[in-house]
Order: sequence, then C-alpha cells, then structure tokens
Amino acid sequence: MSASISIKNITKRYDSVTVLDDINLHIEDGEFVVFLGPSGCGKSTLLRMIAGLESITDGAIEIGEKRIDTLPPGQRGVAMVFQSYALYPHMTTRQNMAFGLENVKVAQDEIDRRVNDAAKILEIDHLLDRKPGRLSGGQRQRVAIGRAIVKEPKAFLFDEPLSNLDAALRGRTRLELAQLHQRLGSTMIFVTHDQVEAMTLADRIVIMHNQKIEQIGTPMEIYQYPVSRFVAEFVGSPPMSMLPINHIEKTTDGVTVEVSGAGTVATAITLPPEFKAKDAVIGIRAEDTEVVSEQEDGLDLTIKVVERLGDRTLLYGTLIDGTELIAEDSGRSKVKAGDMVRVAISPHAAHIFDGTGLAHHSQLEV
Amino acid sequence: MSASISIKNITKRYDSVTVLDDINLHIEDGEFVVFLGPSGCGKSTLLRMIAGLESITDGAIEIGEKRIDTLPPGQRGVAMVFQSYALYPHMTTRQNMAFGLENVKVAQDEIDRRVNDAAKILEIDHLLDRKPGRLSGGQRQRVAIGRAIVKEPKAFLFDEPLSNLDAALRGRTRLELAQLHQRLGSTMIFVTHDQVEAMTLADRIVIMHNQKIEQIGTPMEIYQYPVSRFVAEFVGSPPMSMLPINHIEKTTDGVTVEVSGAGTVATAITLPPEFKAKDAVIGIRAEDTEVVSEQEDGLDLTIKVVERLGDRTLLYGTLIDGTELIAEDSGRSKVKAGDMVRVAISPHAAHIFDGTGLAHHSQLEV
Amino acid sequence: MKALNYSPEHLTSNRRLFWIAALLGLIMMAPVAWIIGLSLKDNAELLKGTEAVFSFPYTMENYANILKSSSVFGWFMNSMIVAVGQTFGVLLLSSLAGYAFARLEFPFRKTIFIIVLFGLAVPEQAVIIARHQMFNWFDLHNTHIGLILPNLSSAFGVFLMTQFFRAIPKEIDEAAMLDNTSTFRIFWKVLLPLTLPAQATLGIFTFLQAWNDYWWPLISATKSDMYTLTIGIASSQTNFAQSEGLGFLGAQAIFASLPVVLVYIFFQRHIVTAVSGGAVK
Amino acid sequence: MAESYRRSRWSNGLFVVPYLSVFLTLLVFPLGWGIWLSLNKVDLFGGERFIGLKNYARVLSDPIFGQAVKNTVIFVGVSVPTLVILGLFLALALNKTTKGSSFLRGVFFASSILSVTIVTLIWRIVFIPNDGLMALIFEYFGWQPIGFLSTTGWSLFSVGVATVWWCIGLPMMLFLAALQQIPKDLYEAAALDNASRWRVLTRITLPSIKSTIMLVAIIQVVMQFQLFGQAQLMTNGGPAGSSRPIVMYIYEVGFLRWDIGMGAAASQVLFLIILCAAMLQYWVSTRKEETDA
Amino acid sequence: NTTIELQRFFGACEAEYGKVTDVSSAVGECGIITALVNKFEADNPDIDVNVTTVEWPGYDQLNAQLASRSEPDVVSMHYSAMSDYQSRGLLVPLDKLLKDQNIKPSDFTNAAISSVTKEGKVYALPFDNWTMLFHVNNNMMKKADLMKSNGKPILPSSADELFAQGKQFKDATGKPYLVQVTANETAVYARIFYTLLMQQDSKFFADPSRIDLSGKEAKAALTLMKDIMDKGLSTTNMDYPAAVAGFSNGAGGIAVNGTWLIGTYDAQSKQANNPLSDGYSVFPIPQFFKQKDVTYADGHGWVVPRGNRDDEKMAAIGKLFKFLYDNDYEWARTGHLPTVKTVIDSDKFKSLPHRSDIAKVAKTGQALPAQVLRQFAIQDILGEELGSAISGNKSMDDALKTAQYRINDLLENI
Ligand SMILES: Nc1ncnc2c1ncn2[C@@H]1O[C@H](COP(=O)(O)OP(=O)(O)OP(=O)(O)O)[C@@H](O)[C@H]1O
Ligand SMILES: Nc1ncnc2c1ncn2[C@@H]1O[C@H](COP(=O)(O)OP(=O)(O)OP(=O)(O)O)[C@@H](O)[C@H]1O
Ligand SMILES: [Mg+2]
Ligand SMILES: [Mg+2]
Repeated sequence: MSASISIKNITKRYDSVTVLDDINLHIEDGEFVVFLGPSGCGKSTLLRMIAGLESITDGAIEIGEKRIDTLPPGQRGVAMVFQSYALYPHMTTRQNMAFGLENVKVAQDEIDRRVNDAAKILEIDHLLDRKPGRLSGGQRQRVAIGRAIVKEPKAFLFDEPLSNLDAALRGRTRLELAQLHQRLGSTMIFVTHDQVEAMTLADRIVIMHNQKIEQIGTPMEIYQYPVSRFVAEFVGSPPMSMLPINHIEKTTDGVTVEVSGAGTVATAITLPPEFKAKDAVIGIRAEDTEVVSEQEDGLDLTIKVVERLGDRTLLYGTLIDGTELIAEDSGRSKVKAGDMVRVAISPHAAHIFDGTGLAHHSQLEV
Repeated sequence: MSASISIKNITKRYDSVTVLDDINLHIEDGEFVVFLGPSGCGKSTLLRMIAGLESITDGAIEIGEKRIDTLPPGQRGVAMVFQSYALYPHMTTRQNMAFGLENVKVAQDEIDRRVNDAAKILEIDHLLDRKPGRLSGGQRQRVAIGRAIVKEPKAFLFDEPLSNLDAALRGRTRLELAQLHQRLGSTMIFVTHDQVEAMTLADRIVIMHNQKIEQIGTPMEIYQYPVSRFVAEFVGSPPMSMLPINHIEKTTDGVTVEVSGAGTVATAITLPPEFKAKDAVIGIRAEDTEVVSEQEDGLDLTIKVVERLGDRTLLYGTLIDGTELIAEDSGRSKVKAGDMVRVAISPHAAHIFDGTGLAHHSQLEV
Repeated sequence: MKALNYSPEHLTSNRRLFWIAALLGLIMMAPVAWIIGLSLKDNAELLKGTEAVFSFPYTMENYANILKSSSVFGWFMNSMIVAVGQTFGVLLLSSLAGYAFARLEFPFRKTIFIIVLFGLAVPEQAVIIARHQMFNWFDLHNTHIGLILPNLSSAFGVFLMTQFFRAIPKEIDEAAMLDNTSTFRIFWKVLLPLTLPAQATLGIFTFLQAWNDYWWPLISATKSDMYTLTIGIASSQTNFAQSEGLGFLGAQAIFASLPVVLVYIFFQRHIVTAVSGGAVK
Repeated sequence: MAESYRRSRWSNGLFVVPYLSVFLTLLVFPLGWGIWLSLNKVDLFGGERFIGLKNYARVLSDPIFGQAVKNTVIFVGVSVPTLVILGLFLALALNKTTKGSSFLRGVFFASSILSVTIVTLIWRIVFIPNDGLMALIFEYFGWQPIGFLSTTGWSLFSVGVATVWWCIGLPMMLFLAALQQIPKDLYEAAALDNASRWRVLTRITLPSIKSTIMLVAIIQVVMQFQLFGQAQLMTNGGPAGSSRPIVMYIYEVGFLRWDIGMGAAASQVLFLIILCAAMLQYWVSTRKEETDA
Repeated sequence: NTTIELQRFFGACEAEYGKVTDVSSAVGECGIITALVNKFEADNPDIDVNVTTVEWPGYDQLNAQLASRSEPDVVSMHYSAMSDYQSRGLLVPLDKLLKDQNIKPSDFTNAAISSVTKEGKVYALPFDNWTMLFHVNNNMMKKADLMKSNGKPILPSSADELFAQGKQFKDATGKPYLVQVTANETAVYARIFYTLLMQQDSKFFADPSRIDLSGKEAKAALTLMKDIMDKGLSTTNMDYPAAVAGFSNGAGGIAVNGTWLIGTYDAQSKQANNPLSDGYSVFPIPQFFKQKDVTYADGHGWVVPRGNRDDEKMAAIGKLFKFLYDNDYEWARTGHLPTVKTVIDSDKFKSLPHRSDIAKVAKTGQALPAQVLRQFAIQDILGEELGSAISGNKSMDDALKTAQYRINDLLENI
C-alpha cells in the first residue's frame, strides 16, 4: 500500500510572505524521511500541504505517480499523526481508530479486524475501551499512530509527534517508531526540529532553512559532510565548535590553517581556488578532541562548565584568546569547572567553512 | 545569602494515601541538588513542602538552622521557578521581577539596582519593558529565574523548569543554569524526571522512588555505583542492559557468572555470603561493550534497531536466547538493522543485582 | 505549474448555512427596521395606514418631541447612575466572592457555594415584597442606592467569576505567595487584572439588565425625579397610550435603546473574546 | 504540626462577606420572609394571620394556576429547545472571521439588549391585525389573516416568537465561544478521516460542546420559567388564559387581588419547579457522563 | 410655601404644555390637566404643586408608596378602585375639606357623587364620568342606508334590530357593523356585560361580597354578546390600538369604546379625505333590554391618601379641589362627562360637539355598588371568562359558572 511521493516546484505564500520557495523533493516508496530545521522554517507547512490541510500557491504533489494536490485530504491516501495527537476526546480508543473507516463505509468485521491488528502491533489492545482522557501521553501517541495504521495509507505523515513527551518516553517512543517502520515498510515523513530524533529515525534527512531545502542526505552524510556552516552547527549535540581562521597555507595533503588561540592546525582538506578566506572558520566536533597530559601537544582550554553525561563528559571552555571550544572526555573524567586542561584535536576530522558558509571536508575519511 | 536546608522525618499523606514516608535529607549551603525520580514519586510534593505551598503531615524543615515549616511561603526566604514559569501576564518583565520586592517595601532604588543586575546576568536587559506574551519560551524562563534572583533568596527551588522547552533550547538553558549556579553560589534544588538534566546539573542527586529516597550521591556515584537495580535502570541513556544469571562461581578476583545466551563472564565483583542468587541479573552499560571482529571473543548480537547519534551509534539487539542487549559502536559504524555482530563486554564494568534488586559493584574501579 | 489548489477552508465553513443565517438575520432585523420606519413618520399619517412607512416624507419630529420633555435627561442620568453603579457593584462583589470560592480555603466553602448556586433559581417575585418592606425600614426608596442594591444579590455573577478564576493557572498565585504577597494583594494586583475580559462580559450583561430593569424601579422609584428612563417613558404615555401614535412610540423605543446599543457596539469585541476566554490562557 | 499556607482559614472567608451579606439580606432573608408570608393570610398592607398551608392548598387546587403551569411548561418545553437549536445553528453558521458573519453576529445579539417593553412593543406592532407587519405580509400574499395575539394557541406561539427573537443572542454567543475552543486539529484529523460534514457535526462538534449545550439549556430553563413581561404586554395572558404564565398568575394574585400570601405561596411553588427542572437536567447530564466514562 | 405632591396618570406632555396657563387653549387629557395645574399654581403663588406622572393605572406604584408610607397628597383614582383603599382605611374622608370650600355633595350629578360616597362619607372629588359609547361612522351608515333624515344614524333599540341592521350594514359595505376591542384587553367585555345586566335590572351584586351570575339575565346578556360575534357583526382580533385606528380607517360602522375618544374622532371628522370626514356622531349604548335605561359607568376622582398633613396643607388641597371643581367644564372638553350639575346643564357644555347626544348618560350612568371590592380584578376575571365563551372555547354556562366561582373565591378570601 505504500507509494513514492514527488514534490514538484512547490511554493507557498501567505499574502506577501513567502514561506516555501520552489521546493523539489522525491521520496522513495517505503523510505523514512525526516524534515529537520529550525522553528518556523516551513516544515509543518510542507507536510500539511502534502496532507491537503493547507493550500498550495504553486507547484504539484504526486503520490505514486498520481497528482493529488487537487483532492480533498481524505482522498489522498495519507494518514497524519499530529503533534497534539488530535484524538477525538469523547470517543474510546476503538472508536477513534474506527472513525475513519466508518466514514468510508468499510464493513464492520473488516473494521474490527484492522483495529484489533493495529492494537496488537501497538500493544494497546487492553486500552481499546478507554477514552483519551484516561490514557498516558505515550499511550495517546500510540492510539494516534493506530488511527493512522488502520487506514492502510500510502504514506504516513508525522508532525513532531514526540515533542509533547518527556525525555524518557521520547527515547522509548522513538525506538518504537523505528521498529514500526521496519515492520510496515511504509513511506513515512516525519517533521522535527530535534536533531537527535532526525538522526536516529531517518533513512534520509531533509534539512530546511530560509524557505529552501538546504541539504538532503542520509544521517551520516549530513553529520559528516554538512554542505554548509548552518547544517554543521544545527546538526550534532553538542554543536560543532567554530574557531576563526587567521591564515591559510597550502600543503601537499591539504591545507594548514592558523587559528587564533590555537596555533596552526594541519588538515587533510584541499580548498578550491575560489575559496573566500575572509571570515572563514574551522569546525571541530567535541568527539574529535581528546584531553591529553600536560606534556603532549595541544591547546590549553580553561573549563567553564562540565557536563557529565555518564558515558562521557563534555567540557565547555575557552581558549586563551577567548574563543569557545567544546571538548569531550571519558565518562570517568575528573575535570572540574575552573581547571585548565590540554586538548588535542584530530586534524583529519576538521571542517573548513568559507565566509559564505560553504563547507569543505577532508578527502581522506570515508 | 544562601543557607543549608535540613529535611527531618518529613511525611506527607493525602487522606490515607502516603505520598512521602519519613524523608531525611541535608543539603549543604551552596549545593546544587537534583531530585530525580519517575513521575508521581513525590518530587514536586517535597519541593512544594519546602516552599510552603503544601502542608506537612509530619516532620520539620529547617533552612540555615531555623525551622521554617511554620512560616507562610513568602517568609521562608526561598524562591521558586515553576514548570509553567507562572509569570504575571499583565506585568512587564521589570514589574514581574520587582513585584516581590515591592511587597516587602524594599526601597525603589534598591529594587532598580537588583532588577538591573539580575537582568544583566541573565541577558534580558533589553526585554525589561515587554510583557510575557511577547517573549519566547527561553526568554520567559529567564525572566522567571530573574524573578527568583532579585529576591536574593536563601535557596532556589526549580520544579522541572525545562520541561516546556524544546530539545535544543533545553540543552542551552541547562548550560546557563549551571553557570548561574557557579556565579551565584546559592543553594539550589532542582526537580526533574529527566536523568540527563540531573546528571549534568547536580552536585548531588537524590533519587526518589516509592515514597522514599532510594539513593543520594554525586552524579558519578549514582551512575557508577547505583545502589539498586531501580537506580541502575533509571539512570543512564540508553538504560543498562540486564542479563539473567544462571549460575555463579566464586574466583579469587571476584565471581564468574554464567549468563544465558552469553556464556560465562568473569567479573571483579565479590559477593557477600547472604547474596540471593534467585532472579539475580548482571547489568552492562552500552559504553562498556565493544563491537569486535568475528575472530575475537564475544557474544553474537542480532541487531534490531540502529540509532545513529552522530558521535556514536547505539545497537539494539537480541542475544541468541532472546535476551535484549544494547551495545555501542563508534559514530562511523556501518552496522545495519538485521546484521549479526560480535560484541565484547568489559567484565570489570559489570554490575550484579540480586533478586531483591540490591547492587554489587566491582571493587577495582574508581 | 499552476496548482489547481484544493482549499482546506471547507472543513469548517459552509456557505449554505451562512446564507440561511443571513436570511434569518433579515427576519431578525425586519421588526427593528419597521419600528425605525414608524418612528420617522408623522403620527397622523400613520393613523391612515402603516403602509405610509414605505414612502416619503420622513420626519424627526417624534424624536424632537421626546427631547422636549425636560425630565428625559434627568431620567437618563438616573438610569446611567443606576446601571453604572450596579455594574461596578456586581463586578466587585462577584470578583471578590469568585476569587474566594475558586482559590481560597475557608470553613463551609463548598456548602456556601452550593447555597449561592441555589440562588440562581429564585424568581424575583418570591422576594420582591419583602425587599420592598425592608427598604422601607432603611428609607431607601427613591434613592439611587435603593435602585442599585437589589440586583447586587444576583448569583449569576458569582457563578461566572468563580469559573473564570478557576481557569487561571494556580501557579500564578503560588508564585505570588512566594513573592510575599498578601491574600488581598494577590487578588487585587495579580489575579484581578487577568480577569479583565471576564469583567467586560459580566459588566455588559449587568449593565443591560440594569438599564432594562422594570419592576423594581417601578415600585421603588415613585418620585418622578427618581424615575429611570424605562419607567419615565412608560409614565409619560397617556392611559391607553397607544392612541398617542405609533410613530411616537417607535421613537421612544429607539431612544431608550440607543445608549445600550452604543455600549454594545463599543464593547462588542470584548464580549466575543471574553466569552471564549481568549486572554486568560 | 506544620500547616500549609493554603490552609482553610476564617479570614479567607472575608472575601465572600460583602457578597454574602448582600445575598443574605437581599435574597435569602426576603425569600424566608416570602415563605413566612405564604403561610399567612395577608394583603398588601399587612394584617397577617397565620393559616398554615392553606395558601398552598388554594394555589394548588386553583384550575387557573394549573392552566398557568401547563402554559409555562409548554412554553419552556418549546422555547428552550428552539433557543438551543437555533442558537447552535447560528453559531455554526457564523463561526467565521469574515466581516459578513461578524455583522450577522451583531444583528442576532443586538435584540438581547432591548428591554422587554420595547421588545413587546415591536412585536405587537408586528402582530396587530390590519396595520401590523404580518398583516401587511398576509395581505400581500392574499392569505387569510390570523389573530396572532387573540387566538388560542397562536397567542402563546406569538409570545414565544418574541421571546426567541429577544433571547437568541446569549445562547449563540455561548455556543460560539465553545466552538472556538474546539482544537482546529480535530477537524483536520476528521478531514483526513474522510468524514462527511454531517459526521463531523454529529461525531466531533456536538460531542465537543456537550457541556456548553447543557449550560445553555439550564440557563434558559431558569430564565424562561420566569416568563412574564412578554405575555403581560402582548396578550395579557389571553385569550381565555391560554397564554398566562405562572409569574403572571403570581402578579395577578399578589398585586391585583392584593392577596400577598397566596401570591407568595405561588412564588415558592415556582421556585421549587425551577429548582427541580434545573437539577433534573443537571442530574441527567452528569449521570450520562458517568456511565460512559 | 406649601407643596402639594400630586400623582396622576393621563400621561406627560411637559414639552407642549409645560408653560401653558391658558386652559382653554389646551386639548386632550394630558394637555388640559397640565394646563389646569399650571393655572392653579399661577393663581396661588403660595402653593406649589409637584406633579408625578405614573404609568396607567398606577396602582402598583401607589400600593408601593402606601406600603412604604411615602404617599403623595393627591392621587387620581378610578371610582371602581376606591373601595379597595377606603375599606383598608387608606383614604382620608373629604367631607370637611369640601365643606370648607363650599362644595356640597348635591352640587354633583348623582352618578358621580354616589360613586365616591362610602359609608356615608365622601372619599374623592369626583372629576368625571365615563361610559362606553357607540361611536358612529355616518358615512358608512349612509352607504348602508341607515341614516335618518335629520342626519342622525338609525341605531337599534332591541337585539333583533341590532342583528337586522348589522346584517344590512354588512351586506352594503362588506365591513362588520361593530368595531370592538377583543384582543389583549378584555375589560370591554366586562363593561358591556355589566351594562346589559343592568339594563335587565339584574341585582347581580345584591350582596356586595358575592356575585350572582346564575340567573337568566346573565345568560341573556352573554348570549347577545356571543351572537354579535357569531353572526359576524363585529371585527375580530383587534387589540385596543388596532380598534381605535381601525374605526378611523373605516374598518366598521360603530366603534364600541369610551368617552375619551370623542375629541380624537371629532377632530378627524373635521379633516378632509378620511373615512370619518364630516361623518362622525356618538351615542350612548342603546337600550337592548326593556327593563331599565341604564349604562355602566366609571369615572376619575381625586383622593387624598392617609398620612400626616397639617391644616395648612389640607387647606391648600382644598383650594386645589375647589379650583378643579370650578374648572370641571374644561375637563369635560376631553370627552368625559362633567360631574358638576351646573356644568352639565350649561349651554356651554351642551354646545360642545355631540355632547347633547350623550348628556343623558350622566343620569343613566351607574356604577357597581360602592362596597364591591377589587373591581379591577373582578373585571379581569369576568372579561377573561366572557371572552372564552364568546370565542367558543367554553360553553356559556360553563363560563358563567367559572366566572362566578372565581370571583366569589376572590371576594371570600379578602
Ligand atoms: N497563516 C499564516 N500567515 C502568515 N504566516 C504564516 C501563517 N502560518 C504560518 N506562517 C509562517 O510560516 C512559517 C512556517 O511555519 P511552519 O509552521 O511551517 O514552521 P515549522 O517549520 O513547522 O516550525 P515549528 O518547528 O516551530 O513547528 C512561519 O514563519 C510562520 O510564521
Ligand atoms: N491532592 C492530592 N490528593 C491525593 N494524591 C495526590 C494529591 N496531589 C498529589 N498526589 C499524589 O502524590 C504523588 C506525588 O505527586 P508529585 O506531584 O509530587 O509527583 P512528581 O514526582 O512531581 O511527579 P511528576 O514528575 O509527574 O511531576 C502522586 O502519586 C500524586 O498522585
Ligand atoms: Mg511545525
Ligand atoms: Mg512534579
């Protein structure tokens, strides 16, 4: 029942404000795609346009080769799970799930079968006669998904369905969603502005920014080869540290850059001739740093805050010239706020961004 | 202005339901203590009892050696930041912050000084004339904290102040709170059920469970030496994997256990004679596992779900007998769902829990 | 590629319903238009037949005649004083009581609240005689106070304000408690400002009721300089007043309604937002 | 031991004292007095003589009172559902932000602000034979004229029309407010669920505003049981008492016949009827809630 | 200065007559009484008259004032309402006050003075008498060939004639013979019914504390009233204003209505181009039964409610009453019948339009026995029940029986 989705030259304007500008995207049958971007970048709008809840200013949407943007929402064959779940509060779980099928006059025994199957998959069969008011957040969420499943849609659309849950539940539910996708093999689109969610769920991530699609790629592509400084800073937690570059020198392996407060760093990055050196920065992820002993080479970092995550420890500090840098240490780190530590950075993992934000990566790694 | 807090034999009952049962706790002057526990365990209740918003069934509370549970909330010298912020919607930021001081007739220039100072610390000086309706979530949060700061309280109480924020903002605000604590050096109590928050913020964590305090300790103590299976499973993300123990054998270094689906594991744990072997389990954190090549020793894990967090990758899988285990691999892991990988576990980092949930740790590590 | 555009608007709106409502609206307005028409006609002309409404000439004479009566402005002022006084009184009492019922604990709170709710069902006839007698004792007849007081006992306002106060998050007053705020100051400085939309709603309803009140002013204000507009206009009709002429009557109806219409137009926005509880969230 | 700051205190009761004193002196005390009067033989100028429940016996055995109760019950039974359904219909039709619908909302609410004298004046001028608006319309279409105010059956109907016209604003406003509180995404979910308009109305909208429907119905029942002005001024209860409501009976007995005791007794009976009707309604609605919770 | 608080109905017309002291220039009830009071104040600078106008009939307000002991000094009151107040000791006897002003009971017409005398004392200054009349549209009567050669309409002198002429009228004009108030207000039914009973010399209030409607007279009166309706002789469904306007517009031949409309209709008859132009006349209700020439009458008087008043104030009130007595003619211009014999016999009065045609009402007019209480309430009950019978909702016997039962129940429980 699943199908591919094509978004062709979609534009959305409210009066004079352009919210989405000429978006093109093809989603494969059975793919799990996540729209990721900062708040207000138009993710929900795009999703709701696919669902038919928002009109389209320009462009077309096709599901399984068939143009659907002229159809009413109910006839597009998509199911949506809302951020607030939008369960019908006065109906039981069973009624909530059956409602859509009753509307199109599916036979009663078929409805029962589908509802029971979905309830079993989601482990909510014991909740079928409760109303939403008496369900916990996680259970509501599952009912909302169940309501989508029973319709056997061509595609599932999720609009930040996890943002109402607390951290623990969010982690669990994320896992369940991933398993669900494996089991059903349906096309799914998931909207979020939480990059951890995006990274853990997506086959491909669509990064949206400034009314445009900034990058499309697998989670690893996006994490390791961000196309721009925006993507690099937006994806990854803690965010990538950015150190201003004073001077660049070409070597055979790549370039060696002089970073204020950190001396020279040899990288494996080759820069094209048109590279704009002004305002260029070098980006380093916390996991590409290492706390080393005083004797070894490295940068001196004055620690401001220590975040102990159990399995690892994040050190937020400043270099001698005041530039901020986040370093990582092991979970059993003894570093305290106020300490000065020596940090080595792995030059091959660094990224360079030019003045316009365009990214350049090391050619060595894979 | 900060002071220590002593909670002595506090009990709280609603009619016949006991919510807190004979709680004892001493918080040092200037300490940052986090109450952590599952939803409904009584964290908010305890905090609100300190603030004076909830009556005490039995026991006493002292702040700086002075008994305060008989005073009205305003006179206890504590400030509280609510989950929903509870800003006065009709007052500007400045009025919100000044209101409490005006109530006790602080001189106007003193009020101005304190409000301006606090606003500067929190970087909200440009927002002083806005009303809450025109502030973003993070800004509201800071105003709520500012309202607490200007009162120069003996202690700050926070009731899940971050749970209304989205993931990104939550991370940033967590950092700010930690810095604020360093700057002010005040006694702070922070309630949460999010263990990441607890780990990153606390000097000491108070784990609550079943109307009782389950464990008090620094984040590292709690992470590394959980006193019980409950704490071990509650703290840490992903949660510790628990493998059932079939048989235990004493060795000179500690005990060697036979785990179903995993063979024998030699640990550095010595067990007391009264140890109850029935239903005992061995606990292993994901970071204490390693994906090794087929040739090496280890357990065969069939991967169900792969969570890529960028800097590392979590592998959720099952052992041959169906036991679930979570393993960790590097951020650049190539493992896919459905793969079978060999996982080595570090025996010294393992924990053993007996049938009643009591924990036993390796004596070697520090 | 131009989007053919399916508009999701139709989810909630229905054109046909709207046009039926518009038609009903015409029917609603017809009687008022009829009265306005009559009020603009010469009475003698109307005597020959009311079809005259549909043709020229029109005249303002009926209105001029009302204004010529020197007492009208005094009555108008009385109505204003009574309506405004009653509105403020009801708002104050209801807010105080609503706050206490919604937020404070005191002995017998629930019982008292239920008793007050029973008050909603008491018909005016069941109390009016005793009230009249009581006002004798205190010499309150023919005073503004005497006209204002009785409706202050209406339980509706208390009921409404209690609901509104309940809708305000509890944390707000807890925060205020921690700010060392006295109970009264919490009410006055913190919560009351948050109920402004509710005050607007209750205020408008109370004002309308006071303005249109009939029986109590009739038997309490027995001196003509204490008449309210409603009573005054009724009294100035001759016996079998109707023979005075439909136009004049129509003009009186329009004239007496004018201030409330203005109040309504002025506060209309607030009614809608207030009733929907817009601002208190 | 220690007390919570939110504890129950007498001093908190001070906030209800102002209202409560007005409530007690101007409502409860007169009500008690009214009950006392109802046990006495007394006219407008005093001369009380205790006669026990005789006034009640007279009221309850008076066929005119019986007729008034019947009229009132019929009136309430027809006008309240009409107000609720019509109010609901208008709210549904006008629940939009367009200029046109906000104008119409104003139109439908505007009549609520008129006083009863003016409302009845308007409707008498509409209903009177020969020169009335209805008469002109009937004449125009060549229909047989109807004595709206002077024919048994029609008279109560005409009072009802005026009442609905007068009172429709408040239910509409309350329903509009309730409709605006329904989360928009419920409708979006329903659209994705392929629900027809009718199913959206019956399965989403109506269940969501159930409590408001109840509230409006109770308010209207309490108000319409106290029908007086419209009947007094439009039909004077006629013809043959066929449009005389309970309150008008009370007025006639108390003020025209000066029989205050009997009037008071009738008032208490009315009070009881209203109370029972409101509580019955409340009970029915909450009971249903419980059983399907 | 002495201030007299005067409370009256008759409406307010400050705008038009607030300053007028020339009584002869005023028209209408409101205009004339306003001008009269103005004139009195002008004549007596030491006396202020403070007028409160109440909505007709104003007894709710008066009751409230009496109950709260804030009574005015002088109040307008119907004769039919007086016994209620007098019997409860709420009115001050005026014998001495009138005597001091040299006004003798015998100066008034019999119909007037008997209505205000209770238990041998006079309780009001009688101001006017009014009855129901036949207001006739001569123009339509002419069409129906019901005019005498002397320019007066032919009116029935028996029930049979009534039906015959009514039919003749209807056949000729297509309009009903009578224009009656049958909707909303039922008082007219009661007044006609009283008249018809009195014409049969029925002693239905032989005992003022109970009514007797069981006799054949009551049945006969009601039968006549119902036949008028059943035979289509009357307009239907008209309320008071509709009936008043209806007659003006030629809705029927004869309006059955009160004295107070004479002025209005006469004025219309003097204008051109309306159905009444040059064709209006008015007569007492014909004698349908042979026994007695009589018609039910009521009237307005001025009473003084109980209360503490010093001699000076009583004297001032006396002066006011004397003034009103002296100006009874002016009041009679409204259409009401004067109560002062000399006025009713005067040429000045007789030369007022139509007055000679109805002057005999002053003699034939008769009120209910003065001791009958709650006449307003009785009139309502009676009107309602008669209305039921006439409209066919009840049988006549049933209606009369119910009326009698309800009225007696009311009277028993006073
Ligand atoms: N009705 C509207 N009129 C004008 N602008 C609108 C309207 N609805 C949405 N927008 C704008 O469109 C932009 C995109 O909104 P959208 O809800 O799609 O953002 P989002 O990416 O889903 O953000 P979030 O993560 O906060 O949900 C926003 O800047 C918003 O302000
Ligand atoms: N008024 C009350 N009556 C009875 N039980 C109550 C009352 N208030 C709270 N409780 C119970 O007390 C327990 C503790 O509540 P509390 O709010 O302190 O939990 P919490 O630890 O803050 O949970 P959460 O993380 O969900 O905020 C809960 O089980 C709750 O059901
Ligand atoms: Mg969104
Ligand atoms: Mg809590």
